[in-house]
Amino acid sequence: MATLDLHRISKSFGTAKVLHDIDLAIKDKEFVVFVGPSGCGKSTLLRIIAGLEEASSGKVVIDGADVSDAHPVDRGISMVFQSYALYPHLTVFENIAFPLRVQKLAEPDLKQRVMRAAEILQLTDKLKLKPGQLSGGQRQRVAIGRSIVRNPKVFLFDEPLSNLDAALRGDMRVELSQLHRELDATMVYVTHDQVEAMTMADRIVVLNGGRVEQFGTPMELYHHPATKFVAGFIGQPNMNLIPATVLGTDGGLTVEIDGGHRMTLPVDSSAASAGDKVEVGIRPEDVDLGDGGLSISVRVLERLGGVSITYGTIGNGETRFCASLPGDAAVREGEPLHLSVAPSDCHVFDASGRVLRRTAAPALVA
Amino acid sequence: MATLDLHRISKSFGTAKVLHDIDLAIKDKEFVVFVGPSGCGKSTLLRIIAGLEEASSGKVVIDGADVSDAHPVDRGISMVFQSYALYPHLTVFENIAFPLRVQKLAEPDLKQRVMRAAEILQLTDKLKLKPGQLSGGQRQRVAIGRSIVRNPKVFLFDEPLSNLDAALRGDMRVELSQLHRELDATMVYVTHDQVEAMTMADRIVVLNGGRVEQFGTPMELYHHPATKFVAGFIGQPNMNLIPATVLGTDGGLTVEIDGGHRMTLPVDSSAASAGDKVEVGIRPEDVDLGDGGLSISVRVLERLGGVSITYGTIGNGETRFCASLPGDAAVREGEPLHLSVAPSDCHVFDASGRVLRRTAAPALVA
Amino acid sequence: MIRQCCRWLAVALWGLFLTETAQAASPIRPTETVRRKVLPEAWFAWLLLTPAMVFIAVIIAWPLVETIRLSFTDADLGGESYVGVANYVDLMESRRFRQTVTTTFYWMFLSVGLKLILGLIGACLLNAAVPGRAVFRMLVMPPWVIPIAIGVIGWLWMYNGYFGLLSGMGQRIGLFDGPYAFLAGRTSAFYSAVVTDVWVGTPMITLFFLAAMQGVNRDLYEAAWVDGAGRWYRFRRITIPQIMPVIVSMALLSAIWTFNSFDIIFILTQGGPRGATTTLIIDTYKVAIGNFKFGEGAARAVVIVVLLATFSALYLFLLNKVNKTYGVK
Amino acid sequence: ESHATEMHVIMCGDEVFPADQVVIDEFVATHDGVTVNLESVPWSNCQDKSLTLAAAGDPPSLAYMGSRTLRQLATNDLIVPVTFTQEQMDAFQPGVLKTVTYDGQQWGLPHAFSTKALYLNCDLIEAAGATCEAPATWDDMMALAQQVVDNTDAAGIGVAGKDFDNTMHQFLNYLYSNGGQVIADDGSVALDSPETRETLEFYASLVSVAQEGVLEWERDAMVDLFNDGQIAMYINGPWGWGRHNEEINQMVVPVPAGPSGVSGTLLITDSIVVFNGSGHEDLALELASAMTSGQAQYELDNSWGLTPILQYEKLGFSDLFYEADPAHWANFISSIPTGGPEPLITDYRSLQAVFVNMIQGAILEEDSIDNLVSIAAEELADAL
Amino acid sequence: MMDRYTKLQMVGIYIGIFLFLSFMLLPFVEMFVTSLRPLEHLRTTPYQFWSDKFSFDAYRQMWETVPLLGRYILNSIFIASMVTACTMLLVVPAAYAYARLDFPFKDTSLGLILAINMFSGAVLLIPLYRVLKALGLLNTYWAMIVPGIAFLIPTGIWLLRSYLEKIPRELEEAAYVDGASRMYTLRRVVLPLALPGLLVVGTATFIGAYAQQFLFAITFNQNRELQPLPAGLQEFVGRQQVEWNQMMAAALTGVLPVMLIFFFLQKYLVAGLTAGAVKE
Ligand SMILES: Nc1ncnc2c1ncn2[C@@H]1O[C@H](COP(=O)(O)OP(=O)(O)OP(=O)(O)O)[C@@H](O)[C@H]1O
Ligand SMILES: Nc1ncnc2c1ncn2[C@@H]1O[C@H](COP(=O)(O)OP(=O)(O)OP(=O)(O)O)[C@@H](O)[C@H]1O
Ligand SMILES: [Mg+2]
Ligand SMILES: [Mg+2]
Repeated sequence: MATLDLHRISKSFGTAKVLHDIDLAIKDKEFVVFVGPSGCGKSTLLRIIAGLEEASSGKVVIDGADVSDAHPVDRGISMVFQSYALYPHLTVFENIAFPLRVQKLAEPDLKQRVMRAAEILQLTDKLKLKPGQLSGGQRQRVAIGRSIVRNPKVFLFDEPLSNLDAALRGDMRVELSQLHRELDATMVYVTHDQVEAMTMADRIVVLNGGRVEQFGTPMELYHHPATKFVAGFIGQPNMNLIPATVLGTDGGLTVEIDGGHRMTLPVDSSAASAGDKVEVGIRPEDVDLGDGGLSISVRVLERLGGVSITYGTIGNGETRFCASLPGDAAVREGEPLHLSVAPSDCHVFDASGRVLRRTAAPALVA
Repeated sequence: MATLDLHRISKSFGTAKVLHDIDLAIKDKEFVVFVGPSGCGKSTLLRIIAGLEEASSGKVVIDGADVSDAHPVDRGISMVFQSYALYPHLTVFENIAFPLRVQKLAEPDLKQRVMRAAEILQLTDKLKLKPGQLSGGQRQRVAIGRSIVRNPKVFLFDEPLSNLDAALRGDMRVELSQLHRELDATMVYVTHDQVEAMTMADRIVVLNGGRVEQFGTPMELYHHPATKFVAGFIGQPNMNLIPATVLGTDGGLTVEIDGGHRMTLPVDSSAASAGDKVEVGIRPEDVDLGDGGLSISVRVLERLGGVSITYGTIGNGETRFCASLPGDAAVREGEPLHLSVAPSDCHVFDASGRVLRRTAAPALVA
Repeated sequence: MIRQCCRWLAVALWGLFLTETAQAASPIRPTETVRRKVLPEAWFAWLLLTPAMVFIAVIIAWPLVETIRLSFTDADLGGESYVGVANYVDLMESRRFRQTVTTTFYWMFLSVGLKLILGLIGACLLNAAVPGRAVFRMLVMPPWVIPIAIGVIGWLWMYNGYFGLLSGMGQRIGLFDGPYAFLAGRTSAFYSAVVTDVWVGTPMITLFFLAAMQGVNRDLYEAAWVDGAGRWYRFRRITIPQIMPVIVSMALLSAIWTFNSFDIIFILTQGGPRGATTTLIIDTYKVAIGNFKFGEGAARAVVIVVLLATFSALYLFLLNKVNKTYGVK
Repeated sequence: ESHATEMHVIMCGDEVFPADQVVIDEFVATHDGVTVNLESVPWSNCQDKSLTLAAAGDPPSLAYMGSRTLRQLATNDLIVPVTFTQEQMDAFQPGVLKTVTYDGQQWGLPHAFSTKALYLNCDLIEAAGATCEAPATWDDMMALAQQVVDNTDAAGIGVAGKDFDNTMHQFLNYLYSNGGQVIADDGSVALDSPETRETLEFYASLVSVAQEGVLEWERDAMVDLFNDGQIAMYINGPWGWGRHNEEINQMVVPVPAGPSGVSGTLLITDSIVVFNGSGHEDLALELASAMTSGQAQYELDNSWGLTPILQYEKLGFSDLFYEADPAHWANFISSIPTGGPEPLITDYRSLQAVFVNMIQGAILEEDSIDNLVSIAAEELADAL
Repeated sequence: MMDRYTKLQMVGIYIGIFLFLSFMLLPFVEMFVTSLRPLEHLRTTPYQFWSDKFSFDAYRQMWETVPLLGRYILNSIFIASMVTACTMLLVVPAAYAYARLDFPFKDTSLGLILAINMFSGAVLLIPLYRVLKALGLLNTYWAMIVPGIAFLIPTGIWLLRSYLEKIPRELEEAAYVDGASRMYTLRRVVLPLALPGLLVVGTATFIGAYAQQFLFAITFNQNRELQPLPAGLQEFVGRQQVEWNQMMAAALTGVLPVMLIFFFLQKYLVAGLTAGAVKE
């Protein structure tokens, strides 16, 4: 049972303000991921929650209690560091037992709890080894072991997978998701990897420049990005953004995109007026082969087997455009390519980068 | 103009033999990628080509001339190191000019060639900076600049992108491909990242344990992996490998896979006989929703937006199975899932790991 | 790192005022110095520092202050009375003292220069990938790890004109036509002391340079080699610039140590003949401890500290300037 | 005194002389509650040690050390003066008391006495074609040395030039043999004289017939040169005889006379001083007197082979050790009346520095003899 | 292949190394040869490097000539060890503070400490003498240990600091999150991890302490029994004649144990110096 609330958290380092009035309400047993570009303040926010860093202003509330001034151990949190922060001179057993030793727990009790954690994490046969003798994934599990052994109410993870190679990262992602289900605990997870965010999170916090851009489920972010920033950040390859001019606002939004093609898009056009400059966002995976008015000159083609990614430009040749096509699509580098997109798949962002709400959005799958 | 041939190259460090009789013929202007797991000997092979390391036996032939004993500079090769090996105390200009200074080139000539390289690489306005003041991508370009300024016949790259973050890596991939086209030079590129290999290579050399597993175009490797190793290595998520027993060899290969489903697969069954143990390989992206006899229990579901990846097990619950489904597929974790696959999309590997040639393989797109 | 340390030396000299500028001059990585405060750190830090600080205060700071005070007195065995700057005036007027200062700087520059050059050569040789280098590296250590005084006694014996090895060998190969007493002549005694000081100081410098050379990224050499650069070219264009920070800081530290080097001269020549090898430190010792003229000795000690501080500051200042000119970070 | 007193006695030298040990043992035995902490300290740092202990307020009760330190100790009030009876004074060899007298008072009890003479290696001299006999004058000595240099591989004479006390001593032997003075009877510096100039010039000229690297040598190290047949002559104390190779056909003669004087010698004593502030100065004085009194002193001189410090015959002693070999001892005793003391200077270290500076300057020809002597005289006056 | 040398280069390198090491080792060879010769042979000309009858007599006689020799050797090692131990006790907490903690006057105080390098003991001898006297330490082991410590603290702090800085901060934060106190962290996490660094700094300190025993010994200690080897060797000189062969024998015997230890530690030392030296 643990809810975690942040009330108007701000943080400055010297004169540099890196967090601006962050408000968040994280529910019990939720898996929340903080995501955002490097330097946006993810780690800082997590460290404030942990109590490693003091907020310049604002409150951290866990289970209704204001813990802003409490020692980490009194907050009932535990933390897994990016580097795992395993003690190289201690065995796996001692690493996991460390928090209990600090508490001066009696030996039998301690042993039993370490063994239990080791079982959950399938580390039972590694207990005598030193961290240096473990693989990356095993080390990560030891780090988790050290954090679960104390039965914290909230788990914090700071980019725990960023040191692993791609294959292992995939496996660990799966394991972490399973662990979350087994432990039934509240987890806060920092990453700058959108795949991790999308695959693991119940809800995602997108941070940018110390502010929350959007807080929602992965599918909300994917289908209803609140800002251009979120739209560009979520989804791989990135969403294409094509400058366009508003022609009309009746029955949706009629625009003319760079290159001359006109489309009427089913979005809330109430705030727009003709002549406005907007940007139309199209995900690479939403386009299809076929003459739908988008004509691309292909610069580079990447064939990944199942899909082929083409990179090229649209319109006057200045706007980049990327399309994800079937693996065997008959495309050649240097040749023009004709594509189509369904208007209901398009996103529109106004000049300030805020989205115009899509009125014909796809149903959300939980 | 440069072809590069390796004749029975072997290399031992002390008693450890890390390369076994490597034979390769690389054509002029070809972009060849060496790929393989860590420690398979990629770097060693590249360094032998460069002349940084001496082969224990075998010959390196460039443009028909045996250069096995030649000094690197006399081989007409240049190399970009994983760490870039930029001289931190020299400016970008001096870094690029270094090889020319070694040659004692006259100042005006030198300047002109450096400027030319800088232009190609869009470094003209950075020439006065030190490497420490550059971003990762810019550093990489300086390293390339240093290698192109000498007009080598063959370019060698040792994991030049592995120090960059994912986004930049994508960009640099595209830039390198373009550079290859512009320079029209023979390039040999080492990586352990299969995406890099697939997207950049004209042909790929898959190395494993110091031996060449397969040498072919990306699509050849994807559609016609010669061995289970190649099949597993190329393609993301990895190909599923399901144990199966041969039932019959008429009109293809009839097998019963774990879980009881029977299929007849269009592969060359001449060497197989009933009762053999084989493995059927199915790529995650080749399966579709629908009851085609594959029934999966889903453990974890990752929704990436455009696609959803499900991880689960097939048959008796011991064989893992991964499927890549449409983004909005109605799948839930913990529920069973029914999938189908076209027999022509299946790969079959015999007990030694070698493929049974597919007779109904898809057309190869160059 | 070392350069930073040297900068602190300068900072210490010119006080807090310079601290600001020095910090401004050296961009601090945000994660290192301006670090968050987890605990009330200051008190804990001072708790940890107190033992060392108290120690230094009693054994060094207080004596230093006392030295300065004494330098304005005529303290000797009998007692002391305030004499103002008389001691300093005497020093300024003494031709012999000016001679001593000149000797000291000549001694320092010559000896440090030789140590750096020899150290560099030695480090290169020991860094060469030849069989046996592990043993060779071991064999440079002895002069460094034994008490200085003991090594110097060995040299003292070797310098003996009649019975010493150098004179004997010199005669054998026809260099001298009779016994050559190294420590008897003004010039030869001075250079003999320099040689011994170089002998004592070179191993450590060699090992520091060696360590620095091993820290140079091998890729840089390979890249240069692929581009056709020969050994000498690589040494000049890569090794030297790469280990420059270590060279620079060793030069300063070694200069300070050499300036203050006592045992070698004291045992070899006691500063003679006729003051040829009398450096400031020897002079100070002889006056203060030998002749019990504490006041005059203290004045000399203060001059040493002032000269060294000025030298260090000047060195760092010039270094900074050169670095700026050449844009070295 | 009946309550326990611990006396701290410092004896400079490598070991405690048995003769002294006997006296001390007896002293302890006859004085209830008195113990003696006897320490022998090598000469190299012995005097410094006593001085620093005293200056630091923790003086030894008494110390046996070079008399040249007395004036410094006395002016700083670190030691107590000694009063001799007229009888005692008369018993000393002439000149001995001068070495401990400053400001009209005696500050130490002379305990060891040495005079110097010239040693000849007759083998070498004869090999050079000369007859082995005492050179009467400097010129004779010079000629003899030159002959040795010309006709053998060896040097004519050993000359000390190192920054060391006995370089000064060697020089003073010549100075006193040339009628020179360092301190006049009125206590002023009398170094600046034609005699000194003559002596210095001669000393420097000796270098041409001396061993290589004069500046590297001190007297005791020249014993090795003498033994190795590298020098034909040099000046040393009576103890030199026993330290020379037995194979060498050696001969001792008085220091030759200079043009302006008669053969003389340097009179050096080491004395026992009683420190001020130990709390038992009287007791210390008593012990010191016991150690330097007739019989005990005789034992010491005899056992060590020193120049007799007292005129033992006057004290009624017979069977004197130096009368057993009068030919040898005469060289050391006969010159006593014409000898001069080691000067007493407050800053006794400066004394050595001044002389060495002057001598080395002359040897290295860095300045004119005239200048060197004047400078030395001035510096000496400063250090007085 | 880059490191391959031609025969000529190889010869050149070996000649260079030979010359360099000859310079470094010549005094030791000469000391050894001297120690093997009877005294009379030492004092003969012309000089003979390798002709006399060698014997190890000096190694026997030296114990009689200087009865306290064994003590001097042990004193040397004891003083250096004590200096090292005390220095480490003072340096470890201080270095930790400078490596990790933030406090007012951090840079200034560190600068001041490092400036101590500029004074040698000789400069401060007079007042130091009075301090030691006031503390009642004159003529005790402490008279040689205490000043030694003070002058080695700066280098110690500077070297160790760079080691401690390399211990990932996250390790300490992890311990902190787990509820460990600062001291517990220092004891259980930081120090065990800094062990290699402690070894290097300790060794360097020992070398420093061992190398510089002469001045303090001759100035602050008059007690024969406590003298370290360099001062004790003076006794071979103090005699009427210098027993060169025995002095050399004593010198070599005295430093041998320590030298052997350093041969074994050499590898760590070179690697360890890099840590302090190379990091800009
Ligand atoms: N101790 C500090 N002192 C000064 N600035 C700091 C400090 N720690 C962090 N910052 C700054 O605060 C901002 C946020 O840093 P933070 O580490 O939270 O970023 P992040 O989102 O975790 O980035 P990354 O993905 O690279 O880890 C950055 O601009 C950083 O430079
Ligand atoms: N100098 C060497 N001495 C001994 N073994 C070596 C040396 N260099 C490489 N090896 C061994 O040779 C094998 C191949 O090394 P190589 O560096 O070529 O691998 P790689 O394929 O480049 O791996 P990675 O992807 O990790 O760079 C490895 O097992 C390695 O340990
Ligand atoms: Mg972070
Ligand atoms: Mg590699």
